[in-house]
Amino acid sequence: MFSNASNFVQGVDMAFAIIVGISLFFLITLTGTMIYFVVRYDHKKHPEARQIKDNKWMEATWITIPLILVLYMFYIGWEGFIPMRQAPKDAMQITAIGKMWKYEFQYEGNKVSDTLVIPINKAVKISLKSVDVLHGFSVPSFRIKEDMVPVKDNYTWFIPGELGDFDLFCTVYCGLNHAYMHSIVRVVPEDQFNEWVAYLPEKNADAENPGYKVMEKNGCFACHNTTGTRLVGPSFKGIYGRKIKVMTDGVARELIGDDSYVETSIYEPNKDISDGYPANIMQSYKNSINKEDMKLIQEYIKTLK
Amino acid sequence: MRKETKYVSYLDYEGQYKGIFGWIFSTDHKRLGLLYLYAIALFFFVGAILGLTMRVELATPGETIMKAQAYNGVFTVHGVIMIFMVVIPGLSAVFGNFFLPLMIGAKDVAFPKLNRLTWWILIAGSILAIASQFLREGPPDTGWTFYAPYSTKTGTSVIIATTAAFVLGFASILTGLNFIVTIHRLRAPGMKFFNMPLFPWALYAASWIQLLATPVVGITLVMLIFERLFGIGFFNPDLGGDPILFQHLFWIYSHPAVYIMILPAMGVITEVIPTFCQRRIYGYKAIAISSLAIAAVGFFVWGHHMYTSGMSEQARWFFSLLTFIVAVPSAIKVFNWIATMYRGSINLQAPFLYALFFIFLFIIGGTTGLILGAVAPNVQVHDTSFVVAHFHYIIFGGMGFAFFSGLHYWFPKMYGRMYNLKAANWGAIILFIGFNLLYFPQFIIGYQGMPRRYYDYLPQFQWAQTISLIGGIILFIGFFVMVGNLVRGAKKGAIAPANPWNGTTLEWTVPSPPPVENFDEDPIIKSDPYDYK
Amino acid sequence: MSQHENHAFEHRDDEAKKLGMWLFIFTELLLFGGLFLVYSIFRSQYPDSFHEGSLELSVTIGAINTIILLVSSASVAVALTAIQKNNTKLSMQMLLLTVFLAAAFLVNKYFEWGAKFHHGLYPGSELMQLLDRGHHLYFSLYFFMTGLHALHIIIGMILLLISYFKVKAGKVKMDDFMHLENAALYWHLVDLIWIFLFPLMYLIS
Amino acid sequence: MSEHTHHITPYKTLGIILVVLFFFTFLTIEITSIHLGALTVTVALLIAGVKGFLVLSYFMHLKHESLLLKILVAMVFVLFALIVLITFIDYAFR
Ligand code: HEA
Ligand code: HEA
Ligand code: HEC
Ligand code: CUA
Ligand SMILES: [Cu+2]
Repeated sequence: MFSNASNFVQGVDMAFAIIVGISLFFLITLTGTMIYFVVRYDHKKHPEARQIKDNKWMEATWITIPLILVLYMFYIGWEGFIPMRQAPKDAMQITAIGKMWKYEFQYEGNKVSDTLVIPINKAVKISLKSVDVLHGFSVPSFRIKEDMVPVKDNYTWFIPGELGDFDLFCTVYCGLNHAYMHSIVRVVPEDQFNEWVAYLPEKNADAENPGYKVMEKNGCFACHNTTGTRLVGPSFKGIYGRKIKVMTDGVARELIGDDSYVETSIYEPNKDISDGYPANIMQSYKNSINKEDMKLIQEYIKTLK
Repeated sequence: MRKETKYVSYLDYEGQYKGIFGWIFSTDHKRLGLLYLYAIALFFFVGAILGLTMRVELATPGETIMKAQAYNGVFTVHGVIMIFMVVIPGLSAVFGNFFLPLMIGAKDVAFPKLNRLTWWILIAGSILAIASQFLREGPPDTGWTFYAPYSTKTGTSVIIATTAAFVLGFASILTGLNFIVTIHRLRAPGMKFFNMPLFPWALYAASWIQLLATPVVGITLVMLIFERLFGIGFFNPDLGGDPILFQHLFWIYSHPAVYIMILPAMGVITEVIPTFCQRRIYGYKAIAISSLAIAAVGFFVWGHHMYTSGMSEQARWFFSLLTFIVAVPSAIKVFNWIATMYRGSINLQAPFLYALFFIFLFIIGGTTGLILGAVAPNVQVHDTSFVVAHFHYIIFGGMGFAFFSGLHYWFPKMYGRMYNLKAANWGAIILFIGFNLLYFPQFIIGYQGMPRRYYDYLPQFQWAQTISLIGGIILFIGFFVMVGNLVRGAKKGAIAPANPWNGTTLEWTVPSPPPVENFDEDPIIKSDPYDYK
Repeated sequence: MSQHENHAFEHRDDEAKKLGMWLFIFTELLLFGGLFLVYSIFRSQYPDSFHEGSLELSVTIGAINTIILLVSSASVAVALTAIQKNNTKLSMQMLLLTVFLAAAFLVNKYFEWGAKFHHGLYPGSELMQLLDRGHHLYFSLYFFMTGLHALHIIIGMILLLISYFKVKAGKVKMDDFMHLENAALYWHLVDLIWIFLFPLMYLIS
Repeated sequence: MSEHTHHITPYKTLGIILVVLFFFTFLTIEITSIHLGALTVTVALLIAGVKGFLVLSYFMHLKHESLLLKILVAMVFVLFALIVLITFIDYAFR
């Protein structure tokens, strides 16, 4: 009856079905009664209203019965939820990092991927982290959803039970491309998974550069890369010494890339807007990148010739 | 100035100021009620247009009429306008102002000048909110919930929008304060609390929420503003703050706030049903006390908006349990309303038709609230269009339809004229059909996982978005039928008698439209308010 | 102004005015309540930083300000009793004393804040950015809460001054003193909040 | 709606309360300077509570106000306490 995409489907769908059932029962009976009364006691047929006294027992009944029903509904709702917070100790560990507007999944051994590939029928525990704002981690087919909160770590876990690709959505509003923060959970047989992990590349070689780390932590690479191609924002490659066309207060001008340009771009991104890019996309990092980190970033970008 | 002894309606009365100034400088609760009505109808129109723009944008995947940034601004401003400028002041400021004094036999509210000031504050706040649309930074793009840390970082005009919400909150507090004092001090001689009609009861409960919950969100928004201005870090994790704490503070207000919206709506329904059934209300005390119970317990369920935020497990079950408890008093009201119809003498006019639609839509909205309140299903549907459907059903289908019901019910009293009854019924039916087409499909795709606040979506959700658009258009047509009929009625309608529906509460004992001073002499109350012989 | 003014209806209802003031005080309590909630959460998370942060504050200045506010609260209560006993002169003197004490409180606060600013410790300063999370939060809360409280002191002073001039003009008198009573209620609220702020900000161990 | 006559608080009462408030102020300073660990907050808040109670009852005349008003004031404090407690259900168990 229930799909087997994950071990939670049954608990959630069961609770959902029972509450919908009770609700429908009330919706139909109450609406039915209402319509019956309206037709039966129409003033043309029933010109004289009967003034009926309150009946204590009647009132007591319709306080008690809903009370029992809601307590029951609470219980099944809770019952279906408990296992979601009881991850087995031996579950496979993956860290999911949300950044404006993509996911990154870290497997053991510093390996990263942007799709979540997992072996079937094995418990997976996913630590949820965010580097900038709130994001969501939601896989509707698995009936799981938890928020990714910066600084505070959250987690979710599940056992996938069906092979295939499943949608992964960001459900917490996180700015411009919230709707495009989408990825795939790919459930594969175990041997295929092992093969896939083995070929998963390790993290970028620049990873040890302190400037890179700062930028990594702040999620810059969601919109910029270091290879010279355009993402959401311009690439970091070769900013220094280049002539750059910008819009300042609606006036086009040209400047040479240098430390102060990089600094304004990060602290006041809407001041000098690079030609061909919309304003208001990059947020100010004034509160999250201090002067020292700024130096490191500048040093690092300088190395990208 | 004319003689006092002669009947002068509040609409014709000429005081110190003439023309328009006689309205905007008036302290008469009835004139203020109408001023609120016009202001709020205008805001509602703006908000509704924004809502329809979203529907058009979502009609096809990818870009249809606007860019993502614009869409994000539109749903934020739509939410802010609808919540803070339409539904929170809506019923209590319009009908509360107009009818609370009339129903309890008073000549005005306790503080008429404060009442006038409140209207001005509302207007000031609304101007700020609308201005946030046009500033250079671009419209705020945080959603009406202003969740940190995004709201502390985005470059858009969040400060203006939050200031607007703060100012509007102030207006809401003052309205609540005024009503509580009015109810305590100005009831007509002999009217005990349990002789009061049930609309004032509902307003009383809602006023307490307005008074006690609003300051919390006020201070939260000020903290947010300071965070942006001075880098104080209460909520921004980069500065040591805690984004979850923001959510707690926000919902400590905003959950009780939903009862600010629905309690007066329930009050209106409780007036309309006995009148059109010509029967005393069934379970008067149960309805009165359930209003207070909803207000009281409603303060402690805020966490049900945060089940997936990483709250402790203990908090999750606690909030879930209380959420279910608070649903029971709502259920009691529904049962009592339907029991009131039993063996009545039912006259199916527009106000009653709207009330029936209200009950139907409210049951759907409320029971889907139960699904959201249960932890396991909530995990599936949280932040999806299921939630969007839930609250449109309960706010628009509930509070909105109750508003229309009240508008049609009291219209003859307010304007002294009648609208076309047939056209009013047709308006209601068109609205009802459009409404269900618009929002019901959203429940289904919500359960399938369509997230909310999504500018774009996967093709498998397309069918529902198309039906919704059609529903939206039908709804829009319905509105023009309804509003057109009312406007025509106010201008050219037949003169209405003092008591067209044969109601029993005090407002029907005075002429339509009511005289400036409401009552020539203080009414003396001896019996219960729904005393049909 | 009001259209009703010439009607008998606008009779005086002191109880209504008082109830209105109390309700307003409720909203103020919850306004600060929100801040106390934030405070209690952060204090429970960073007890050590809060302790160290509080050592930066001078208990002496805090204690003096507490005494000032207590005395001013008593003096405004005396002003009310005096007007009820038709002792207008005493009432006016006491009101002036209260306003003076309020000003003294602000002067004290000015020096306290001034010293912090001088050391580069103020919201948004470089120094603040360098503090660890607990300290940062402690000082943010300190400035925010005492700042909001100071704002209330100023509002209270204005209300008291208005009362003073009303007493002087004979508009507030023995059988009609609601304005003074409400201003006094507001002033006590300011005192009440400080009673909780003082131990929570200055005395953390 | 009969207007009950205002109770006039004697000067002497005000004086006594002021002295008691002084006393409690010094008491908090003294108590919090000795180390009681977690108890300190509790004690400091208790003393502040007593002081607040005195201000409310005497300076703000609550003692002589209607029962209704007393209940309302109590309700506000209880509401606030509950909000804090319930928020801590989240924070204490994380
Ligand atoms: C007028 C406004 C209003 C009202 C009255 C309600 C009423 C209720 N709401 Fe709703 N809600 C909103 C407005 C409102 N809500 C809004 C705006 C949001 C979204 C905010 C955002 O994120 O933007 C929201 C979101 C929301 C959520 C969070 C969803 C999420 O983001 O994950 C939840 C979860 O519990 C919830 C639950 C409830 C419940 C249980 C009720 C109950 O009070 C309903 C009680 C009514 C009934 C139960 C129906 C009548 C009863 C019967 C017919 C009898 C049968 C019933 C029984 C047997 C009990 N609501
Ligand atoms: C009162 C509350 C209210 C009302 C009435 C509406 C009405 C509508 N809303 Fe509402 N909506 C919200 C409150 C409301 N909304 C809130 C709080 C949000 C959340 C925002 C957020 O996520 O932050 C939201 C979000 C929201 C979304 C989700 C955005 C997303 O998550 O991506 C959508 C999507 O289509 C939508 C559409 C609509 C539409 C088409 C209407 C239509 O029903 C409008 C149709 C109405 C008309 C056509 C009426 C025309 C009016 C007149 C003619 C004047 C009337 C005159 C008198 C009364 C006298 N709204
Ligand atoms: C949300 C997407 C986004 C993120 C995240 C982001 N940026 Fe940007 N960035 C942009 C866009 C778009 C532009 C071009 C428009 C502009 O100048 O504002 C830009 C421009 C820049 C420029 C100017 C580049 C040039 O060639 O003109 C620099 C430097 C820069 N960003 C640095 C950073 C750093 C450092 C971070 C991380 C701390 C970061 N950005 C994070 C979107 C982003
Ligand atoms: Cu990430 Cu929404
Ligand atoms: Cu809620």
